[in-house]
Amino acid sequence: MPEITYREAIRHALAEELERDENVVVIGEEVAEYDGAYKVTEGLWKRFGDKRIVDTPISEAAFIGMGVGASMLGLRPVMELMFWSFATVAWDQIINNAGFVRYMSGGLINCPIVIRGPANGGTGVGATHSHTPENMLANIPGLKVVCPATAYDAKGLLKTAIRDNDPVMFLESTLLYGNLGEVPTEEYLIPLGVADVKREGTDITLIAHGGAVLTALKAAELLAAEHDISAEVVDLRSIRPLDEETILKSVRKTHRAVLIEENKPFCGVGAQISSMLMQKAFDDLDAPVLRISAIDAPAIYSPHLEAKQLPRPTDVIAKVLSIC
Amino acid sequence: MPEITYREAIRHALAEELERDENVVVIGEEVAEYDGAYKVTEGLWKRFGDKRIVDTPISEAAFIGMGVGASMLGLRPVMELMFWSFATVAWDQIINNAGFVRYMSGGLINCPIVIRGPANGGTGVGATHSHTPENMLANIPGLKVVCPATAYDAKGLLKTAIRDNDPVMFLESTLLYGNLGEVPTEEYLIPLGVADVKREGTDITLIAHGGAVLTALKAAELLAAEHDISAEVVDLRSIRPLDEETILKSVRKTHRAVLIEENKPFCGVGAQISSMLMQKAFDDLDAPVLRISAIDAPAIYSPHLEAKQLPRPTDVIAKVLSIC
Amino acid sequence: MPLLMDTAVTTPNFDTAPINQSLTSEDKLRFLRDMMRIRRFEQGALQQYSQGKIGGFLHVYIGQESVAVGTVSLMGANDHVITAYRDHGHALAVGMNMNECMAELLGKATGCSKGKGGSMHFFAPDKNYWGGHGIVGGQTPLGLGLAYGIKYKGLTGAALCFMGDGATNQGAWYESLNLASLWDLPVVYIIENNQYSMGTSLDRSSAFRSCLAERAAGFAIDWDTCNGEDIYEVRAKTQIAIDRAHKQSRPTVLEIDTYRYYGHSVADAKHKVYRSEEEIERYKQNHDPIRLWKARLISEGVLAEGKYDEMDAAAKAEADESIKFAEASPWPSEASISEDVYFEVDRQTIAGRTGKHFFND
Amino acid sequence: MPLLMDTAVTTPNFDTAPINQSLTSEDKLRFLRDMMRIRRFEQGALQQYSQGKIGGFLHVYIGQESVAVGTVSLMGANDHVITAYRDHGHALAVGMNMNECMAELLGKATGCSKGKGGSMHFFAPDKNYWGGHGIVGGQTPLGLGLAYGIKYKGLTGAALCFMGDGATNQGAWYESLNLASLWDLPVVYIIENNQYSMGTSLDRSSAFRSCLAERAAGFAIDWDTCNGEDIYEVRAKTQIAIDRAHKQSRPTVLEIDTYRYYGHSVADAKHKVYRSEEEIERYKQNHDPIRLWKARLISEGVLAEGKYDEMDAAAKAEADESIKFAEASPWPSEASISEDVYFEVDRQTIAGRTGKHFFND
Ligand SMILES: Cc1ncc(C[n+]2csc(CCOP(=O)(O)OP(=O)(O)O)c2C)c(N)n1
Ligand SMILES: Cc1ncc(C[n+]2csc(CCOP(=O)(O)OP(=O)(O)O)c2C)c(N)n1
Ligand SMILES: [Mg+2]
Ligand SMILES: [Mg+2]
Repeated sequence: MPEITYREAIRHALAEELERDENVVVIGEEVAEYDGAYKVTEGLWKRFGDKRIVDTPISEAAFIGMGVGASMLGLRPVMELMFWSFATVAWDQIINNAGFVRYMSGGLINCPIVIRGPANGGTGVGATHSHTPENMLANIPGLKVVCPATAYDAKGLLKTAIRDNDPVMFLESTLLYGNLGEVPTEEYLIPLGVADVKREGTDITLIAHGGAVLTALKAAELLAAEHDISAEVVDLRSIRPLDEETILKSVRKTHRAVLIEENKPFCGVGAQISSMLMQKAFDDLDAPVLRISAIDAPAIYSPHLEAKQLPRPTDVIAKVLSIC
Repeated sequence: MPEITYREAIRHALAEELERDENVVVIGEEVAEYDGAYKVTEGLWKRFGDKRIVDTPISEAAFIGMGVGASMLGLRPVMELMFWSFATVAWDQIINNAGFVRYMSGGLINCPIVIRGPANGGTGVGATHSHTPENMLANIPGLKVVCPATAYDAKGLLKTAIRDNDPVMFLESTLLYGNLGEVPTEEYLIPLGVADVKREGTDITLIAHGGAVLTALKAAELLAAEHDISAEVVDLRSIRPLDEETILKSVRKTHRAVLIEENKPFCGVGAQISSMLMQKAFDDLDAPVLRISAIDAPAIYSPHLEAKQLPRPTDVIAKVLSIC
Repeated sequence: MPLLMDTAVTTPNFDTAPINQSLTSEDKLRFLRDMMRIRRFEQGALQQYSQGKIGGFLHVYIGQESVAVGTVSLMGANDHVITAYRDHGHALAVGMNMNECMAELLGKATGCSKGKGGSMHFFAPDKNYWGGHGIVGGQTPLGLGLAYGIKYKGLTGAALCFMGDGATNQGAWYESLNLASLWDLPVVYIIENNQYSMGTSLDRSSAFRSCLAERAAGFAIDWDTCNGEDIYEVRAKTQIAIDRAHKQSRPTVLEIDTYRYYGHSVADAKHKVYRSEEEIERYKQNHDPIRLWKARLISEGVLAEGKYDEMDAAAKAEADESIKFAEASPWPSEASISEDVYFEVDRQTIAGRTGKHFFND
Repeated sequence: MPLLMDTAVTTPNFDTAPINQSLTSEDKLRFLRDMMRIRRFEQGALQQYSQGKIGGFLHVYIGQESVAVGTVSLMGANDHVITAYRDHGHALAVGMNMNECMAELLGKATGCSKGKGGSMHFFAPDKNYWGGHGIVGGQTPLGLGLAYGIKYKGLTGAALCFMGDGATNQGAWYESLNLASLWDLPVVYIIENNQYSMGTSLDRSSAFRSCLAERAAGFAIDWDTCNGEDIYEVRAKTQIAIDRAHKQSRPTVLEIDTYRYYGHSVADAKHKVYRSEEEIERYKQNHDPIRLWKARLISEGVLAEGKYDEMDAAAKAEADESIKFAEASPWPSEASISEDVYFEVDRQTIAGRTGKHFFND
């Protein structure tokens, strides 16, 4: 299989779906003529033209809401937020309109929109630009939330998200854009709601999503090499719908779990999974499920400290050793 | 002690702090001439006049941001959101400006603002008007979040919130506004970050905040009367800062806990507390900590169903019985 | 600002506008009937509300009927409507029936939104009616999206997006205006200026030069004002906007002066405090759109003696019937709380059956 | 839109404006020095960035110096400034020193924001400078709040709130304009129109009539446009706005045409694709504010031969010094990540010691 970057994988997904369905339209700031602030959409405007790849002014509330309205009429807009952090100015449109219009209309209206863009810290852009809102978005019944960690997943999940008839919030990571991964040339789709065991193990389950999956994998490697601990790594991939079965299956095997996220801790995704394990795997657990989140402060700028605010393999190892 | 309503308690807190500190100013839609959409501010405009009690247009992003800016200069604005649901259009100002300006300025600026208003379902106003954002707000380091359940607490906490030098999100409930409670005539303050054991018990701990506290109390009564189960009810009062000690003390005594919230379940406040108990009280627990949240769908309108979407005493009892 | 409805200036004769000249007597009577139906429906709703059968808010449109009826009368197959929470008038004007509307108010399974939306959330996509939205101004980007969709599909149509005077102070609308103008989108923003946003009069909520609509000029968007009491004028001026949308794919902001007789919602106890009884009475006496249209049709010889009362009785009977229908209708089931959240789950597609979608257990 | 900087129309002689007539030679030389210091500081920053010493974004102000220096030169004790992320120019203009600014860029503990804010988040409340804000348009309600605070306290002052041309498409600004006008708040919104928002030229981002500032007219706010290359004009027109704020407590929107020579941020690789080399060169040659001011001061006999190079050397030395200072400064401690989140916690007040504030364990 050829290796391509996470960025290219997303681009290929977009191109294939643009090709496949004329109702798919890519809309966002700098996505067309500029080729995307992070070059995700590079070349698409040249290939698909003004109608399908659309540059917007800096008006997230209006253009996200516009996408929602257009989706009600049958378009399948794929909206790029230059940063998911900018969802804060479009929050009402995302939550109340994309999230609730189907429900409030008793199912008369649906909203096949995808909103995508990077949602991560660690790039020196400070607190306002480093939001990881997957926990907040997944709190909203009506929204779906996806956080791919690899090129393969990003492509397969995005294609599915675009074909899905519900609003899908697709959270990428600028820190992953350059990562290479094997991606088949044949078309494939990955269903939402299916976690992926990225590494098998027997002693403990590390559960993560997005960029934290790589941290977990790295930690698992070191745990094996240095501590003779066999860690299984479960990549949630999709936060809502959530694959509880895969999580439970793994934890029932290993009897121990550590949750790793780049979310802030209070009511982060890890809290939800921990509470689920409490409820559904109480008797299977040989130790408390522990959590690692970003250090609980707004994202710091200082290049020296920023990476330390996010979960590191050493943090994971320390937690694991405390219960293994 | 005289009995006054929760609404009056808030009003008295406002009046006393307006009297006490000329930098306190009450700003919001219909708070002045109309006396408040829910009559919380009734009479304040007549008493304190145009400068201190200010009606705004329907521009939440601008007026909340304005309050933040004014607070940076030393004012102590108490902003009313007619519904906390409308925070969705001011999300950026709340999260990024109120929440992060102190941090991003390395502590040079502080932001002594209070944002208050009702945040609850159950009043027939549908999905867009029934948000309970305490979990999302408390996710943000930099914000404080308070959810009083009684008149006494509402008054004491609001006075403290106004004097606090950090941004405090104060979430009330329209369903509680009319409830009577004993409130001393002498001045008192209740610190943020101190939970209140609203009922003592020995068999199980019910943990709740806001309106759900009353559900928990009702359930505790029925559990005692009908099932001979002695439930302790812990009212969090303040979500951030959080009084983990009181929670832990209770659970270490009862060895069982059920969490009750009007939040939606995914990453709700209950998830956070459950994950904390998992970590800190694992060996003290005789049964899994269970959660009850609102039924996981956008808030339904139908008067016949709406109350069923929120946690009811019977739901609490069923959960309790499943682990007692 | 002197409202158009209150100026002494003689209204130009909008009855001579081509769009009005082509009206048949039946058309004109239909407008009357539609306005009367809205009024009778809402009177019925008010009564149900006072009996405690309707929850939450009830934002009554009475006094503004000519706006919905006049504008909607111009809609063609590819024209779409969206509005705020004061949405009963538009709903009936686009052809929704009273039964589904009343049942929605009562929260019944037979309601247009299956009892999930309530008063603020009526929808009928089959009639190009996209609701019914509760967050002030929140529908303005959606209206833009409808226009975007129309244009994207290569259709000749317009999106009529209604909003209140108070809603003009929500920022998302200005973002929408810029996009509409920049991209030549066929959207018509219709400000129903009833002079109050809840208890706040226009002059306490909004700074402007001649009117709210003039704010559109800054975005190079055409705008106009309109006396909403006169259906002829409403139709004439709205048609100009629709033509502009259809022929030039350009947006318009049209501010229509109107008045609501009831409080902001039924819960608005102070609506005779923030405005005077006399003011309300003056509007009812001199500017009531039904009264004026009735007089007009009588003077035109279109409305025969006795016909009005007959129509009124029919409208009232229809409203009464809708109450009976709604009352007799079943409640939505408890299970339905969890339906209509996700399309894929409702259809039980593979996607809908994969992974956990709901998190109560 | 023909930019003022590009019109053939002869600029009126703003040097005769009273506010400029009262300038001493020292004042004029200070403006030159301040502009040169901004440029040299940022050139130093660019070099640090290219060496990988600065993280994230670096939005360079070079080309726009006359705007910050001209406007800020008018500030009195109760006038305040707030801006967006392109904030180095304003920071130095209000009197922040290069050391704390460079240290902030390098993320050092000695930075103005202790290394927590970075390039986009410089602050100096003691100099009435309120940042430095990263969310486009997000500072516009804060600027309104500063004006509100000034007025509330009964002071005579103005809040100068800077924003980009692209920021005019954020809704919160329009809400702010309405409030400013409705409540007579002394805020001056200064649009630094450098013709691009990232890679999007003005005509692809914004619909307007004559200019962006004209959008303010719809809110009954006075507005003006200004050729930013000329400090005299910047000062003259800004003074009118400040006077309006001080004397009438009324807002103004002032659009100042200017130009940035570098990309949107240093990461902007395509800034010679979305605009031509020639365009950039033309601005550098014909509209550079430092070059023009230098020429002006020479022709006025204020700037002596050789003095310019001396000033330039001093500015460069100061910038070099600041790099040394920043490099020699310590990193913030790991513990400091959790400081400056809550006032009460930092001060260890009773409130700060009650309950759990942080949730990693
Ligand atoms: C964002 C937001 N803020 C506040 C409200 C509460 N609210 C509902 S209607 C209304 C007044 C709106 O007035 P206007 O736009 O003039 O419409 P009208 O009610 O007169 O039809 C207010 C303040 C809301 N629904 N949404
Ligand atoms: C709400 C929001 N959307 C998008 C961005 C990303 N962004 C940062 S600056 C910028 C361009 C702003 O242009 P302009 O306002 O003209 O200011 P200039 O950079 O020219 O000084 C964009 C799109 C952001 N920071 N905030
Ligand atoms: Mg109105
Ligand atoms: Mg610009």
